[in-house]
Amino acid sequence: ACSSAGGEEKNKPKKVVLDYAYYSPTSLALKEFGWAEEVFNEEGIEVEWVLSQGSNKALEFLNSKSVDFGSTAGAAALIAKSNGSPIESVYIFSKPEWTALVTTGDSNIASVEDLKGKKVAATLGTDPYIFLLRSLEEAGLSSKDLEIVNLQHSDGANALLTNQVDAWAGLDPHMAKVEIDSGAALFLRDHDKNTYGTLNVRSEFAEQHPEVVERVIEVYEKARKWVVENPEEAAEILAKEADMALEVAQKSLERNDFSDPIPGAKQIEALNAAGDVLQAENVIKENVDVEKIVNELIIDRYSKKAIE
Amino acid sequence: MLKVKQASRTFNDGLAGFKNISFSIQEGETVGILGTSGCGKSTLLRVLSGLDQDFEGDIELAGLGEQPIGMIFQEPRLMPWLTVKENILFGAKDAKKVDVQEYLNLVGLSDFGDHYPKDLSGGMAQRTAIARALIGQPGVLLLDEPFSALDAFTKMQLQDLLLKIQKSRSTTMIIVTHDIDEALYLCDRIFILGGQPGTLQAQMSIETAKPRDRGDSFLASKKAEILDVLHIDKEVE
Amino acid sequence: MLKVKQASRTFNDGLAGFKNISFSIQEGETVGILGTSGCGKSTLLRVLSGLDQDFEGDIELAGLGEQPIGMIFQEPRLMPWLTVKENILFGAKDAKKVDVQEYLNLVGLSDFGDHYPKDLSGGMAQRTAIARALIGQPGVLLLDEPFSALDAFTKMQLQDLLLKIQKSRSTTMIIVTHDIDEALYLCDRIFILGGQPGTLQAQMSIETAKPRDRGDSFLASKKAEILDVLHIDKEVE
Amino acid sequence: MTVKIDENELLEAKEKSVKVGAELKKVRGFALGFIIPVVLLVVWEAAVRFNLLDAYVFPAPTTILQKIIELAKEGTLWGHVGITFFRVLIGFLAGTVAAVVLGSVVGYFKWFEQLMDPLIQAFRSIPSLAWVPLFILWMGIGEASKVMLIAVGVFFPIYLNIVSGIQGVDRKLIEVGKIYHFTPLQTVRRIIFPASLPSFLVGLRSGVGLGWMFVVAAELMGASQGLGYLLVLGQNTYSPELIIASIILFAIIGKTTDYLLKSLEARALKWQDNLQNQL
Amino acid sequence: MTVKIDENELLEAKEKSVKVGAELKKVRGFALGFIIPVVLLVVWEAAVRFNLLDAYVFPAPTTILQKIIELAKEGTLWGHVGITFFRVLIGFLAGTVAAVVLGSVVGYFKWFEQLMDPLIQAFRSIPSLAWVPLFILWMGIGEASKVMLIAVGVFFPIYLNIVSGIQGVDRKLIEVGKIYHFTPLQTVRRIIFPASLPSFLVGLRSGVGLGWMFVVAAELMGASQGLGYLLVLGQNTYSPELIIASIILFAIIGKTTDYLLKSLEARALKWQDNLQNQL
Ligand SMILES: Nc1ncnc2c1ncn2[C@@H]1O[C@H](COP(=O)(O)OP(=O)(O)OP(=O)(O)O)[C@@H](O)[C@H]1O
Ligand SMILES: Nc1ncnc2c1ncn2[C@@H]1O[C@H](COP(=O)(O)OP(=O)(O)OP(=O)(O)O)[C@@H](O)[C@H]1O
Ligand SMILES: [Mg+2]
Ligand SMILES: [Mg+2]
Repeated sequence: ACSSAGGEEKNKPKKVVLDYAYYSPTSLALKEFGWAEEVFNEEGIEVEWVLSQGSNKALEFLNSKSVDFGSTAGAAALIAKSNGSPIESVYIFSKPEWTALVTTGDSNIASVEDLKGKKVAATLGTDPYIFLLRSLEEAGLSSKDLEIVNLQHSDGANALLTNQVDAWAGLDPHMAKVEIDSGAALFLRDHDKNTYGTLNVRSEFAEQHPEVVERVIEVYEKARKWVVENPEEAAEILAKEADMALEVAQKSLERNDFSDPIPGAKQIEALNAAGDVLQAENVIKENVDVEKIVNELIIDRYSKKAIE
Repeated sequence: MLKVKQASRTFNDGLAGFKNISFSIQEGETVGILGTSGCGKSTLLRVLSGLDQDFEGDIELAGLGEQPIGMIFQEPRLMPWLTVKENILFGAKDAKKVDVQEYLNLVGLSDFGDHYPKDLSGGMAQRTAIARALIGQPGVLLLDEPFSALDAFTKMQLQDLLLKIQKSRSTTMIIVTHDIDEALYLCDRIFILGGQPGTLQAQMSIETAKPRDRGDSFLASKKAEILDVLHIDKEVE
Repeated sequence: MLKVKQASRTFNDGLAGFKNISFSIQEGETVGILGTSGCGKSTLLRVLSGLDQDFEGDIELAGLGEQPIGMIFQEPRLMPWLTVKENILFGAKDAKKVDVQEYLNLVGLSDFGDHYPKDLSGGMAQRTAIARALIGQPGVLLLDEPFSALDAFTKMQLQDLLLKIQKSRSTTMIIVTHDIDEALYLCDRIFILGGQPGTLQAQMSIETAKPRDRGDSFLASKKAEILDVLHIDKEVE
Repeated sequence: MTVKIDENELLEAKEKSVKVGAELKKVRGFALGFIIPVVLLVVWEAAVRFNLLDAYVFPAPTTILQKIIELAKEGTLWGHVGITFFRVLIGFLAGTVAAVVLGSVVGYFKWFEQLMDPLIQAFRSIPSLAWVPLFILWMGIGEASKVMLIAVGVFFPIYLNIVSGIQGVDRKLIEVGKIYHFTPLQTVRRIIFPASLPSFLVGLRSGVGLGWMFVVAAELMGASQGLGYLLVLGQNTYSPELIIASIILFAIIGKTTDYLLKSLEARALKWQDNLQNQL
Repeated sequence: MTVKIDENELLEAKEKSVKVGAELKKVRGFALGFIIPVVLLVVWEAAVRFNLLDAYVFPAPTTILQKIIELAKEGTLWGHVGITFFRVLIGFLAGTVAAVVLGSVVGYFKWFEQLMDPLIQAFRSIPSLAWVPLFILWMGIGEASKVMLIAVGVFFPIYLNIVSGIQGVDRKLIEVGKIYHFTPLQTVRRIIFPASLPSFLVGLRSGVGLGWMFVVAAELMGASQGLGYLLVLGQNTYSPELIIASIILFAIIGKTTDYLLKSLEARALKWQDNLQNQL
């Protein structure tokens, strides 16, 4: 996938591999309209699209050089980076509120404090998990005060609906779907404790082809603007691509804030906070300097150059 | 005690097997069946034993008591995962009550009780199968070429063993054999099958008292007679 | 052409098998091996054929040319997944060149070429195995009780077939058999094995020209002789 | 069994009735197989209709059927089924070839077994999901890695059955080959392979089942089409009818491939002297 | 083969050397099995050391060993291995019992085969991951659902091998039982079961392999300990050494269980007349 052509036109790859993901509506729009192809084909660069089913897949693809750009949650990129993955977050495709704490409609759980001693489903290492831990921390609790059941996102939703757990650290679009179909209640929401959706590039690729990175950001910008202006159509694209109900697509799209695409201080802050929690839970190793990693991860120069 | 009326069992659209066979056998009688290879002797025994139910005609087996039919197949059919001893005990109703060693001795396998079938010679496997059939003390014993793989003397010993058993238990026996001398030495009546599908070609009674003398001239004349019947049959075919 | 010197092959710590056997066989000679059940006849054939390499002593097989050894095992050993025809062709070096039907006719299975082994009678399976061994036209033919499952007349026909083949191809043959008449009818020399492990007890030459008369009085006297040797052996044992 | 009528007539009558009977038996046997699935479906539908099952976790069969029909109408269904079928097919072929080659050698040569078998057995218990990252790494996310992963799944049961089949071949038959101075290759082709065919065919059937199982893991590797993709998509977008629709498609297609292999088995083993091959 | 010395001496000498030789052969056979894994490990280590492989995706064996030792020192390793082993064991037993019962009945009664087999075969190709939501639904997230899921995985290969084993039993042997008026149960126990033992044992070995595979899916159902959990944790936290450590543990333990079954196989089948059981 990472092919650098020689000759006079050095630093020009033959092909750029982008990923698209149902959690990144921008990427769907971009793929739908073929703007990336327009730009790159002109320069004789091929564009290839690969579907990422989740942050972990996107990171695997990045690690194995199967893609050049991968969409992940910020925290996922941070964990991977702390384990040595050579990646950089160069663009924020959205500030989503994709996670919250969910319980059934008839439950008497109304706040984080009520969770004490209860069973809560979450997927270890993911944004909902971090969200849960940070919410607990804020309420003066820790993971030891309740039982965290490690379930995949969809299984967590199932477990909640069949009353096998009392609450669930949910993720969209499952959350939106559960909300609409079975009246589940989001009892704790906090937009700022989500760790952003970041577009990551392999460091090696960025180093060799900085101008390609900028170009990609440019087309992403175009798509982002289109999504901001056409939320209805964006929801339709999402519903069609991901084969979900339009309502669900609309609902999860509503919870995305597409306003601020340049990575920077906000992300650094959010990731540092997430990193601390993760380190406390031993997901990130003790000997890792979170702050340093975060600073190496969040790279704003490409976005700044491309957008401003 | 055994009545067979117009029994037929054919394969291949009536080209093989046997056809239209009727006879009846008294309790304690020993009957020999002779016939060319492939004329349906084994098939007949399978039908009589109840293994093959797809025949036509009528078979009556009366007053068999609790003792089942015993059968010695044309192949030894030993269970490869059992030792000789265990294979013999396979035929016993109550494995604890019987003395296997006795039967091992009877068939001359005293030292081979713990061998697996794969380590036996052809004749030893056949003798194991014989012991397995005898240990069940069946009321009717069907034997399909039981001594074909044995040398002359072992054969004679086992023939005498059969006579002894027949006498003491008054077992009804049907013996398929290719050895005319054997049939003459053991049997009260001899059936000769022939043709394909096989039919009953001839029947003769041997009324000499048992045990018989193997050199008996009456038996020798009978042998010539049988050879004649078989020969004609063969020629015709 | 075949020289065996002090060959031994024993199992069970020397309790079974055969021991210290020496003989030599000329090209085109027919040798019969007689002996009690379990005295090591089949084992001897296995050693001669090269299937069993774990023997002691020395065996020389000279001038065998391109024709391999042929063997008829004590059991038919047919491939259950091949039809009779295919089984017979299994032994042919070039399946296209030979006429299977001819061999089917020779062993009297003309109509059974397309049957699977499971649908054959015991004697028919044995005849298939015989045809398989003959079709390869081997220079040396080892036969382990080849006609044990056949009726008197089929047996005689096949014996005559062997004689014919032996004459036309001057095949060297070693025949293990329990039928003394058969050995006398077919063989130039007869070895008698006995004991456990088996040793060579006696050897006799039959110089009467072939084809012989089955009723020959000289052969009858030889038979009595052989029975004597076997009997003594049995008694001693 | 007591029959007193004219025999020729009887024979004819019997023959006819045998043929008709065989047809009838086949149909009846086939129909028998539908009883339980149909009963299950009805019970399930009823349970959902009477609210004994929550439709949002376990939609009714009719809902799922609608979903499948919808997919079919959109035209995407054939794409999903086709690509998955294709991947399984190629993976199955690759895995089978590898298993036959390795299995024969391992089964035949003791020293090779001692050399290779421990390693192969160790690999056998590595779960499909665990292979995913490794395969992505080694072969990227193209079709090659997907097909290879399926081949890995298919490989093991076939290999195991071949080795055991070969080692269980009756020495008596192998000796016949030795008499004819067969080369090892001839022995394998003409004796060992057909003799271990029953075992091999079970291996094939086991293998194709595993192929269908591994397809999900395979389609985690950047697929955007296929049944495994549908399943994962259903899980990721929390769409139970999609999940169950894909499960049912798996079941139906898996059953179909198994049926094909089973027919092959019945045909290839008609020489077996077992109770079912009686005339 | 030409021997001219005193025979008794020879026999004695031979016997001794046979015994020593057998021991030696066993050890050598064992050692042979280590060659390839060791070579692979060395190559891998070297590749990482010389930067031919990226350590962040494929850590060196020594790093992984460290990780395992670290887990062992923390004391959590035994917990993970133990609980997984336990789950596989129970699931294996449950699956085996179910497969033996169903397989015997299906193999023996034609009508039951026609009734049940199509459904069972259809279930066989449903991937482990697809079962997860259903099992959570049916049995919750306790140990029961995990063990049952493993049992499902174990069931199919054993079932398949039993059915085929039973259907392949030589009619000749079954007829011997008929002569003695065996009940179906006696026939199964005394003839069919031992005759299909080779096939059954392969099924067991296949089954235990699948048990190890299904454990990952099983431990997706709310486990907080176990090798599958470690694997998934490693994937969720992007920790390659954890992933590979768990893969290696899977391989080692899987190989060990297989070794046990294989020894059982060798012992149970010493009656088989194959090339390896020659004296
Ligand atoms: N593989 C083996 N392992 C152990 N013992 C064996 C093996 N093969 C043969 N034997 C023993 O060697 C002896 C001779 O066997 P062999 O088959 O040669 O007898 P045979 O003379 O052919 O007898 P038969 O006339 O009954 O066929 C028997 O006691 C048998 O138990
Ligand atoms: N299951 C079967 N299917 C088809 N044909 C069969 C079957 N069993 C036997 N036959 C045929 O029936 C005929 C008689 O077989 P059977 O075994 O009764 O012969 P036999 O008289 O015992 O011969 P032999 O003396 O050779 O043992 C043979 O031609 C055989 O091919
Ligand atoms: Mg017969
Ligand atoms: Mg023998």
